[in-house]
Order: sequence, then C-alpha cells, then structure tokens
Amino acid sequence: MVLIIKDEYPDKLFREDGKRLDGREKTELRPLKMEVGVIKNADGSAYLEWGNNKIFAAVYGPREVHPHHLAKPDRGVLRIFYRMATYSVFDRKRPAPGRREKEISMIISDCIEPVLFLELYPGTAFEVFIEVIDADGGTRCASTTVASLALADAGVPMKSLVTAVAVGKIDGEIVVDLSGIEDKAGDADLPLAITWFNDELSLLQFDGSMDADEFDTCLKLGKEAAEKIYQIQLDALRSKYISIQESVNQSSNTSGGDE
Amino acid sequence: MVLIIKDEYPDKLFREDGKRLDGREKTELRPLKMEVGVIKNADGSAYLEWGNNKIFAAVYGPREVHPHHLAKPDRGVLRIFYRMATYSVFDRKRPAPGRREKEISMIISDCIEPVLFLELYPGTAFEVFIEVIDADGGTRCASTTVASLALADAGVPMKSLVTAVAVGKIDGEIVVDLSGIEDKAGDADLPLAITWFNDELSLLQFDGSMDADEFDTCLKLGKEAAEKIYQIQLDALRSKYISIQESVNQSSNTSGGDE
Amino acid sequence: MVLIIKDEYPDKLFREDGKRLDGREKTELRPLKMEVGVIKNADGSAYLEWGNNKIFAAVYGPREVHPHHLAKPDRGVLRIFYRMATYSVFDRKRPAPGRREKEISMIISDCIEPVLFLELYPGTAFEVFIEVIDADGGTRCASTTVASLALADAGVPMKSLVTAVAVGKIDGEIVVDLSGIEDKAGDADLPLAITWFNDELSLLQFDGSMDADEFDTCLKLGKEAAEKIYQIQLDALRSKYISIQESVNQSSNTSGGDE
Amino acid sequence: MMDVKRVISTIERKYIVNNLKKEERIDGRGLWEFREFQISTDMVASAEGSADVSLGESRIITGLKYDIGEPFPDLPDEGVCTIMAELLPLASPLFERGPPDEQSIELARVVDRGIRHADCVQTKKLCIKEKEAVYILFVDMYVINHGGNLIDCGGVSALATLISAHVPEGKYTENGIEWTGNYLMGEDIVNELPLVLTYGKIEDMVFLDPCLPEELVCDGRLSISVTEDKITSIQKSGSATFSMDEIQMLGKKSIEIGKELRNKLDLWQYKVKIE
Amino acid sequence: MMDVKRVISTIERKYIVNNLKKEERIDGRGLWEFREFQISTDMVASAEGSADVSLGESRIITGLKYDIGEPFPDLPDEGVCTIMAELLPLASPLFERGPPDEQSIELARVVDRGIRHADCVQTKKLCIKEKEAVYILFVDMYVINHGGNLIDCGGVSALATLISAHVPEGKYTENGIEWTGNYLMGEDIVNELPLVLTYGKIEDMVFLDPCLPEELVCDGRLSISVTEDKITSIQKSGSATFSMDEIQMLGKKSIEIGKELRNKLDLWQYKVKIE
Amino acid sequence: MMDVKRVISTIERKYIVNNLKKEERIDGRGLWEFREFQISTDMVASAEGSADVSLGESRIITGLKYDIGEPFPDLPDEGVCTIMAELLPLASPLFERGPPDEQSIELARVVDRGIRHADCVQTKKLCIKEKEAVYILFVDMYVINHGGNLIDCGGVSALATLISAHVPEGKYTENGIEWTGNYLMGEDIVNELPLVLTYGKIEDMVFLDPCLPEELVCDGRLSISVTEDKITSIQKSGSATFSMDEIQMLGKKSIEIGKELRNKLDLWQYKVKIE
Repeated sequence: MVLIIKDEYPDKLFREDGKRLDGREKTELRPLKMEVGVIKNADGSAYLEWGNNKIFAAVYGPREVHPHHLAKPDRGVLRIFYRMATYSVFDRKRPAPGRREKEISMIISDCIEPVLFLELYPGTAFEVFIEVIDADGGTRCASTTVASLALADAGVPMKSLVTAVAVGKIDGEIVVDLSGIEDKAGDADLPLAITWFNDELSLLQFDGSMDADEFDTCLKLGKEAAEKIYQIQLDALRSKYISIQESVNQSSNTSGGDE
Repeated sequence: MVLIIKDEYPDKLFREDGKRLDGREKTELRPLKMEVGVIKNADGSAYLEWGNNKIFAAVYGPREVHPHHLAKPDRGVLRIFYRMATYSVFDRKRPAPGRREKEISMIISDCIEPVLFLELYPGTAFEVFIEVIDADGGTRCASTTVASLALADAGVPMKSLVTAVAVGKIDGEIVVDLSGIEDKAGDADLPLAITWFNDELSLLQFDGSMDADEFDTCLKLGKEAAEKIYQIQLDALRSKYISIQESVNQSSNTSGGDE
Repeated sequence: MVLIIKDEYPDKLFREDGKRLDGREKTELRPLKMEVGVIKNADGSAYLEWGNNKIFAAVYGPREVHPHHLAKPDRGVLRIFYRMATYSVFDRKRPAPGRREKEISMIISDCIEPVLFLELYPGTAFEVFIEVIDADGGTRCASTTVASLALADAGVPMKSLVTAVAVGKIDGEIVVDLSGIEDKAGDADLPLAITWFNDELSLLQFDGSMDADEFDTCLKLGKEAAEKIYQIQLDALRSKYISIQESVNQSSNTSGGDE
Repeated sequence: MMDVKRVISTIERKYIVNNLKKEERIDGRGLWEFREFQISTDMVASAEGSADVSLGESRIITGLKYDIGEPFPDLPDEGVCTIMAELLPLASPLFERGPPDEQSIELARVVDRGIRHADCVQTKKLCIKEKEAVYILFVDMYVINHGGNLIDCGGVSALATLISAHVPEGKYTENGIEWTGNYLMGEDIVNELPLVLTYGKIEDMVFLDPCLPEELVCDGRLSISVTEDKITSIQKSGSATFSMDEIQMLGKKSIEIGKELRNKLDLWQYKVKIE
Repeated sequence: MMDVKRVISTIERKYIVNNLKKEERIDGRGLWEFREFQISTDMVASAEGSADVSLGESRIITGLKYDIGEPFPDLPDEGVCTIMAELLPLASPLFERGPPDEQSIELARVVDRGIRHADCVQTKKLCIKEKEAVYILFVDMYVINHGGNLIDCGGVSALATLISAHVPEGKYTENGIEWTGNYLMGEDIVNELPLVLTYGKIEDMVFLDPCLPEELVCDGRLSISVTEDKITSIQKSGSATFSMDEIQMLGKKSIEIGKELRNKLDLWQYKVKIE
Repeated sequence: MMDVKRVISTIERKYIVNNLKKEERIDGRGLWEFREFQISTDMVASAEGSADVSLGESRIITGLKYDIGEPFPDLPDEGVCTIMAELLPLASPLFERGPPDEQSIELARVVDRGIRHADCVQTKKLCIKEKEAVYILFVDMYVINHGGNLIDCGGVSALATLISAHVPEGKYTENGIEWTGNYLMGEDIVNELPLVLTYGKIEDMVFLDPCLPEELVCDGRLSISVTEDKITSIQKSGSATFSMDEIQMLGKKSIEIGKELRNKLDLWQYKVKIE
C-alpha cells in the first residue's frame, strides 16, 4: 500500500519569465558550498552542499588492502565506496549497497585515478568513503568533486583537482547543473569531469538523444561551469589553510608573542 | 494464509489461589535438569532442560581461529554461537541465523568471558556452540548456564561457574524465572548472571518500566534464585565425577581387584 | 500473474504405432552431436547438443586453488561448476546458482574423479565449468559426458572417458534417454555413468519405484546406450585430431612442401 | 579440519581394510549389520512432531513445523513436505559454520528422495481446499553428534517425526481457515514406511552402515531407499565405482534387510495419542 | 584494526586509569559529566524528519522515512517504528565495510529498546485503519565520526529525529490511502522522552559518557535508559562485571542525570512548523 | 589473474603501441575497423528469443524470457525490458566465480542504456492492460568466450535476441490473462536499432573495437551508442582522459560507422516466422 500524494511533476521546466523552476538562468549553478577537514578520524575529509545534495567524503590511506588479493605489487589502488543513506531519497533506499552504488563507485574511481600518482604506493590502497546524506540530482558529479577535495585534504599527491558537473537538456533546451526534478523530468543528462592538469575529460557519460551539434554545445557549457566550481574547491582548501594560519597566529597572540 | 487458532493469552497470569498459571510460587523455579558429557565428539558438552527449554552446548578448543584475522596475538578469544532450531518456537524460525541470535551470542560471550583465563591461550579460540532444541522463555539465561557447564566439562580453567536467571514483573508483581507465556504477556524482564568468584553481575539486561525500589527487589530475588541453580550445576558436574568413579571402581571390581 | 497457456502434458507417452512421442524406439537415443576445442581461452573445452540440450564445458588447470584452504597437500582437486542459463528452462531460472546446481556439480565431480590421476597434481585444481544453454531432460548425464570430453581435450591424463545416460520408465515401459517431457511425465529416472577403464558405474541415481527385475533391465539397457554415446565422444576427439592433421598438411602444401 | 581426515586415513585405513578383508568390522559387527537404533519421539513441545534418533554414536533431532500455503499449480490438491538438514558445528570438529554445505544438502536430499517416491507422505490428505490451501510440512533435521552414516539415521528420524506428528486440522471457511479442534496424526500423514540403507565401499569391499572411522576412509557410498518390495531411490556418492553385479546384489539385499529393520523398529508405535 | 586498539591499550590505559583514580578524566570532565551535545534538525530535505547530533567528537546523522503496511496481527491498531544503525567505515579506521556488524546491531538495539518500553512512540496514533493500514517508521542512524559513546549520541539523535518528523497524514478511502494535506508532527508521534546514559567501567571505577580513548580501554559498559522517574531498559556489554551496589547506585543516578539533561536539551524545540 | 594482465602489459604494450603509432593493429585491421560479426538466432528452444553472436573471438549467447507483472506506477501503460550479463568463468581465466562483478554490471548497463534511450524497445506495445498487467522481458547475456570488446558484441547480441523474439500474446480476461494463440514478434517489440561502438585509448591514440590484447593494455575505453542520426548514450571507463576535440570527433564518427554496420548486419532478417 502507498500513500497517494498527487504527483507533482510539472508540465514545464521553465517559468513564464524564461527562468528555470528554481529561478536559475540556463547556465547558472545551484548554490554550492564546500568544507574540508570535517571528519576528525579520517586522514582527509570534505563536506559539500550543492542544491539539496549533502555529501561527506573521507579518505583513509595509504593503508593495507583488505582483502589482500586486491593489492597490486607494482602500484597502489584507489578504492571508492559511494553509498547513499536510506533517507537521502524520496522512497527509502534499502540499507545494503545496491548495484547502482557499486557502479557509481567504479565510475568515480575511473574519474579520479588519472590525477593520482598510484605508482608511488605499491601494495597499498587509498580508500575513499562517500556518504550521500541528502540527494537532489547530480550526486555522481557532486561526489566526484567532494572526493577529490577530500584527497587533497589528506595531503595525497595529485596532478590536479578533479571537478565534475552535469549538463543536460530540459524541454528541448540545454542547461547546466540539473536539479533533481530536472534530472527526472528532463530529456538528457551528460555528467562530465575535468582533470585540470591536462584539461581533459576523465568522466563522460550520456543518456538521452542528441545530434552532434547539441552535443558540442553541452561540452562547451560543461567546461565553463566546471571552471566556476573549481574555484570553490580551491577556496575551500585555502580557507582551511587560512584558518590554521589564524589559529596559529591567535595562539601565538594569546600566548603573548612579542609582536 | 494462517490457520486460525483462537489466541489463548490469558487475561491474568495468577490463579485464584495466588499461584502462577503453572502452579508456582512467585519465587519458585521451573523444573530444572542438567547433564554433562552428552556430545561425544566435543571437548566438553552439557544438556539442560528448564521448563520446556531443551538446550545443548558443546565446547571445542583451544583451537585455531577461523578466519585467522579474528585471532588475537596476546590472548585467546571466546566465541559463542547461539542458535535456535527452526522448530523450537511457535512460528517456524527461518533456518539462517538471524540478528537476534547473533546479538544473544554476543551477550552470552560478554557474560562468560570474565570467568576465563583467556590470557593463557594467545592466538586460539574456545568455540561454544549452543543449540536450542525447544524454547520456553529465558533461553539466554538457560544458554549461559549450560554453556558455562560445558566449559567446565571441557576442563577449561575457570575462576568460577556462571549462573543466569531472569526476574520479571507480571500483573504488577515481581516473580522469578519467567515462563514463555509470562515472558510474552508480562510487563518486564530482567535477565542477570552471576560470576561466583566475585559475586558480581556479568549479565544485566532489562526491558520494561520500573522505579528504583522495584529494581532493587529484582536484583535481590535474582541472586537468591541463581544460588539454587548454581547447586544444580555443581551436582551435574559431581554426578559425572561420581559415575566415572563408579565405573572405575566397577571395572576394578570386575577385573577382580583385591579389596 | 501468469499467462495462461493450456498445459500440454500428453496423456500418453507412446504413440499409436508404439513409438515414443518424438518418434523414437524404446532404446533409441535422441540426436547427439559433440565438438571439442570450442572455447579458445580455455585449456580444453567441448560442446554438446543432445536432443534440445545445448551445453558447453571448459577446463582450466592444473591451476592454483581459490580459496587456498580448499587445496589438498597430497593431491589435486577436481572442481565442477554446473550452471544453467536463466533462459535454458521453461520458467526463467534465477540468475544466482541454486541448491540444485551445487548438488549436480557435486554428483558430476564424484562421477568423473575416478578416471583422473589427481595424486599427480598436489596443491592444484582442475576446474570444469559447465554451462547449460538449453535444457531438455538429462542435463546431468549430458554434462558429465561433455565435461569428460573437455578434460580429454585439455590433455588431462585420464584412465578412460566417462559416459553417462539416463534410463527410465514411462507409461510402465522401460526406455533409454528420457526427453524433457518423458522426464517430467514419466514414472522413474535412472541416470548412470560408466568409467570405461574398469567397466563400472561411477554415477548411479534413481528416483521412482521398481522391483529388482526391472532394475536389472535398466542397468543392461543403460550400458548398451552408453556404448553408443562413447563412440560419438571418441569421434569428436578424432575429428579434432584429423582437422589438425589436415591443417598441418594443408599448410605444408601451401607453403610448397616438396612432395 | 581435513588434516584430521588425512591423519585417520594413513593410520586407520590399513587397519580397517585388513579387518574388512576378514569380513570383520572395527566395532565387531558383521558386514551387513546395523548399529543399534535408539528412538524417542514427541519430546519437543514447540514442534508438531519430533524425534530424537541415535544410530550408534550418530544422533539427529528432528522436528516438524507446518504452514498453510497455496498448492503448486500442477498439483492443486496436494500438500507439500520439505526436508532440511543442518550439520551443526556442535556435532563434530569436522563441521564448519556457515550456510548449509554440500554434505547437509546431500543428507536432506537423499532422505527426501527416499520418502518422495515411496508414497510415504499422504500429500492428498494435506489438502485443505483444492487450488487454495494446502499444508506445507517442514521436517528439519539437526545433527547433534556425528558418528558416521547420518543418512540412515536421518531417514528413520524423519519418518519417526512424521509418524509422531499432530498437526491442527483446518477447515476452509469464508473467514479463513479455522481449526476443527482435531489433529492430523500418524496414518493421516504417513502411508508407506521407506527406509534408506547406506553402504560403504573401500577398495572392492562393500559393507552396511559405515561408522565414522569407516566413513572417513571409504572411497564411496551407496544409499538405497526401499519400501516393502520396491527400490524407490538410489544415490551414489564419493569417488568409488560399483560393478553392475554389486549394484544388483545390493538392490536385493536392501529390500531384505529393510524388511527386517522395519519390523524391528515398529515405527507405528510412535503415533501420539491426544485425548 | 585491532592493533590500533592494542597500542592504545598499553600506552593509554595506565594514564586513563591513574587519572580516574583521582576522579579525573583525560578531557578534564568530572566522573558524571556529559560532553557537549550539538543538535540541528530537519536538515535533510528528502527525509520526513532528521537530526544531526554531536556528542563531543561523536557525530550521528539520523533520518526518518515512512511506509504504509499492514499491522502485526496481535497489535492491529498500532504502527511500527524500527531503528537501524550503520557504523560507516567513513567514520573511523576501526569500522569495516560489509553488512552491519555486532556493534551496529548493538547500537540500534539499545537505542530501540530504550524507546520501545518508555511509551515514547505513539504507535496507536500511527494507525490509519485498524487491521488494514498503519505507518511503519524507519529511523536510520549513520555514524559520521566515532568519538566514543555512540549509544547516548544515537539515543538523542533518534529522539530529535522523531520530534522533527513531518509525516504526511493519510486517510483511508475506497480508492486507497489519500493524503489529507496535513502532517503528523511532534507530539502526534512522540510522547515520553527517554534518554539513554552509558557508563564505562575500568577496574573498579565507573564513569559517565566514555570518550573514545576511554571506550577503547574500558572493561565494559552499562547503558541505562530512563524516563522522568523510571528505568525502562538496561544493557551491559563487555567483559566487566558490576556489583549489586554499583548497579543500584547507577540506576538512581541515571534518573537524576537524565532529568537534568532532558531539561537542558529541551528537545521539543525541534518540532517543525509547517505553514 | 592480474599477473596475466601484468605480464601482457610489459611484453605486449610496447608492441601494440608501436603498431598503433603507425596506424596499424596487431590483427591487421585499420584504426576504425570492426572485427567480423557472426550471428545466429533462435537456437535456444526454451527461450522466447535468442542469439549467438561472435565478434572476432568474443562470443555471447543471449536469451529472452518473459514474465507478466504490474507496471511501474509512473509508467502505467509500459512494459519493462531488463538486461543482465554474466561473465562466465568458463569464458576466460580472467573471470572469477561469484556474484556479478563490476565488469558484468558494466556490460549489462552500457548495453541497457544504449537501448533504453533510443526508443528501441516498444514498451507501450508490451502493455496488456493499463495499470494491471505488462510484459517484463528479461534479456540475459552469457559470455562464452572473451576476446575483447564484449560491449559491442553484447549490444548486437541483445538486439538480435529482441528481434528474434516470439512472446505469446496475452489478452486480459476476467479469469486471468489468456493466450490469444499469436505471438509478439520483431517490430511488435523493436523499433529503432541502436548500436554501441567502443573505442580504446592508449596514450594519445584512439581506435575502434579493441581486441583482447589491446583491451588488456589500454588506458581506457569510450562506448558510444547511436541510432541513425543521434547519439543516445556514452560511457567512459578506465583511467584514460579524453580531450574535448577527441570526444567531438568520436561522436560524429560513431554515427557514420554505426550507419554502415547497421546496413551490413541487416538485423531484421532475424525476425522469426511462425506459421
């Protein structure tokens, strides 16, 4: 039995004034916030809010691989464990990790691995645990972005950060950063990730139907959006550095340093 | 579909004459019987009947730990595996061990560990398998009691035996050793176990609602009941010793010893 | 919900002319075809069509045993993994291997082991994977027969091939090589396998109801049928040898050998 | 685990084989002799039937539970009887924890097949209403001590459990299935009494009812289920092979020994009486 | 994993014990003092109630989802509330991946039992139609950082989540269950406010709210759930034993400290307002 | 397992790379050339559609089964088509036993997504009665030999299976769903013919349809599904990165090569004829 709540998928995904239902322009991002160092026990961690997405990422490693046979003698392995909380979605998710979670884990892993120097860590693993507390469309991009930040917070050597964002098509128009409702009611979804050290794509998925021209537009808009997000990632890292600086200064002040 | 059998939960759990439904006084125990050495293949074993409870316990060890990573380099581990037969309860239990069985196993383990000298057995395990063949309320106490006996039968060095019993509240009155029906229809249940070497509680659980005075009464009655059960445990061990004695005497008689 | 298709189990399993529903005589086999070397990646392989049965077998080994604790220090182990494709039966089979598949795997393993020299391969395993693509009665016999052929194709030293076939009773008459419909609607089923090196039975199962005389007849007819199948196995091995020969000849011809 | 087996192999196998060559068993029995059966029934209050059966040092405690469900579409007026077995790690250092392993599955299956094809369980009497409601009986065997030849012990255990059954009788009404106040018992549930007989084979010697040391060293086993005059099921296991002649001999012998055992055990005595 | 624990044991245990002997804690608290609670609620948009609760460095984020199902036959007019907990490997190098382990089960169970016997969840108000349709509430706790004493943190987390709930109210009609447009909130769901208090024991010293280093070296723990004036649940874990006197003292102390904490947290402030 | 891969890496990678730099493949193909497809269909008598497809040495046998179930509430008049894949350990020493691993899931998902967004399966024609009964099609792929690029082989295999389908046509009646005597076949089930094309990337070189040695050493892959003139799905895997220019070029190339392959394979020939 289910509680019957009249379904509220809107007929149109644009308002009369040409803006999207949440008031955004076509190329505007949802509100986005990141913070590092949020999980004390982890070697590195980060937290992200992006629209209604709320996601934690924690990094442990380099450490021993369990089970042992997954270790590689000539390089380290990156293991991503993407999970969603049961209550992070409209219909309660079953507690055990499902197929979809394993698949997204693999995608994120492929997406981040190019920026790491795994050959320096033979026989060990970096394990990144991602927990989606609240989901609102685009969790794989948001998770990639926050996981990359957590790795940086852990001091893992990286060629660059990775930044991911989805572009899509709703009511026939190309827009960036699909919200949950746009994702469900829209026509196409194209998540991508950029590895800044070489300006290439390390994640590229697509589901929908587009001709070659539309597709080119998506890639262009996606890159522009990623650049904005990248700045927010950098700010999150900087503000931790600054707050450490400040607390150092403060404590030298309190302890009566001779300035 | 289910067979409709009118449910026979009684309105009252005391008879007109003030006795409990099975004719017991408030502080009277159900009939209780124990025997050791019942499973030939085991290093030690015991069998218990307590009301309609029928429970076997077998001890194997000290032996290698499987899987290896559960072994501890500086001490032995006690592993309790409490299981119920599918047919030991009113509605057939599913064959695979459930959450509840794992939880009770952990409780029994915590309860018995204090009397063992595990530090003498680094890297090994004592494994105690408990099988409830018929269940009638209080299986965790009965299992603790019979497992402790099986360990003694196995010759495992112990500071003392452990004895467990439940106290509870039915129709507002405090009674000892709840039967199955009293457990289900009663108001509160307080299983406890006593480690005789220090006269302290190694098991204490409670579910119900009691003020501090009622609670004190429960503890007092629980200890008195445990003392009676302890004697039955000791008798079971003695009678094995006696029967060995007798068979030794007998065989020396038959073989024509010169008395 | 199910689609209601009127069930077409025939009343009788013999036609008016005394032949079986598919036109066979009582001791006649269904059409039978075998081929070796069909799976390039395997150390040995074979494919069989027998009535509507379609079965692949592939052999890997001797190779390391996973998990390690299954290895035996003084001999090799034979591991059979019998599996049915989901679509090989009328009602879609669940994808995960079931109890029945494990049981048949064990039976086939017991049936083939007597012809191997496992004592020559301590610590290793021969793994035989059997995949039933289409099932039509008698898959355990067909699988035994094709697995034995795949082992021979892998060049594993063997005392002899093994050949299996089922005898059974339908409408009170004893017949050989039950088809799927005869298996389901028949009265008794007796699969057997013969290890030709000693002319004994290495597989013998029976379900039904027979007196001692009927039973003797079954054994006799089973052996006669197995002899015919054995020839087809031998032909399959020979034709591979011949085709290798031919290709050798051909290539020496093409390369302009001086004959 | 397997080390135990190997050690026994090398030390005891020769001794056992040498004895068998003289037609002697290590426990003094003849080649075609069963160990003693000990049976008590209906001792599990929570079960609708139960039996505690020992065969030598092997001991299996079996209980019966029931449920009511829909019949299989192709057998709309027949109840169902399922057999499960668990080789408890309590019962032997050879048994491991975890989901039922191959040995447990084999035990359940061989006992089940011996019963299934013998017109033993009266599946038509287990129908409450055609197409709608039938009994599902669960006969669950737990091995309490492993002394060899669990199959024959389990066969008797399952049969004694079924005979001792007392399943509340249901009547189909508009409001569901109501209890009539009576019970299905004894011959309401059981008709034929099939027995399963297991033979060990070492080298070219065959013998009945292997005890544990014999079972651990034997090359293979053959289990034959028989009713009064028919063979109803056969299962070979292990890597032994049997000649045609041996098989024919064992078939005949099983019917004969089965008859004696059936008389001796007198299983109908375990039907319960409910006033 | 366990190596971490062992290393801490040998180095820190002595230090912790020596402090406790002087009635001092390594983080400066008194023996009967809680670390600071930090609470925010209803921050998960997808959940029908949620709470993010920190107790010192322990942090648990809990959410509520609901389903509508049939009631249990013996409680035909009562809804159901289930508690689940997961110790995410994200939260500590001590937690392993895989299905819920014993610690997760214990956390869920102790929190659940504290609530269940305290007349906390208003199960009768969670009934939509007797025998037909009741709410099933899922209160799922995820441990985000493990700083010791997850149980007391989880207890407050579950309670705050229930208080912050806003479950669409259903009305039983011929066509199914329709939404009335209103929500079940606050006291529609929660009555009593039980709190769970956990004590650590090392040697013969007992103290409230163990932090992680204390928890890792302690011999055992005792969790006591209390309402305003009653004890509703007790759970001992670990290999410590407690004397009768200690138990009686801790029972009384729990009612007392619980009262203070209940006042201080003022959990009813987390009831949501929906215009 | 992985040792195999490593050994190949060090020995063959250089050889493969050097060839590719000269725009040559180790099996003599050009950069944008497929290996040979071999297709036979409807050879599994128990299935309602089947295909045995080889692409070079890769071979996948796919079968179709159906069930009838309730539609999803948000798509009340549409049937369902699910794709499963299993990389049988029979097919390669690289495949392990056990539940479907990441590679199996990826194979199924990429094939599924290529079909799902291409208006390929006529889900509305798979509805028997709105809100009540729709067909659920199970397209299950088994890998029989692994010769590289299972995805493109699987894509054709799934499509040929669907085209070869013959699913009994059901009619909704008061008594249940009755068979009309006809079958749903070919264009009753399939509309568009999407193909999936997979490219390997090693260093900065990209090429179509990697064979096994190429797949084992390549840094990553890109799979693009196309209909006649649209891209319907893309999946990148592995640790390679692709530049914007490469992606745009591969998108256009895929539509072009897809068109040729679609003509060449002429998959509609596999529609079955039932008299």
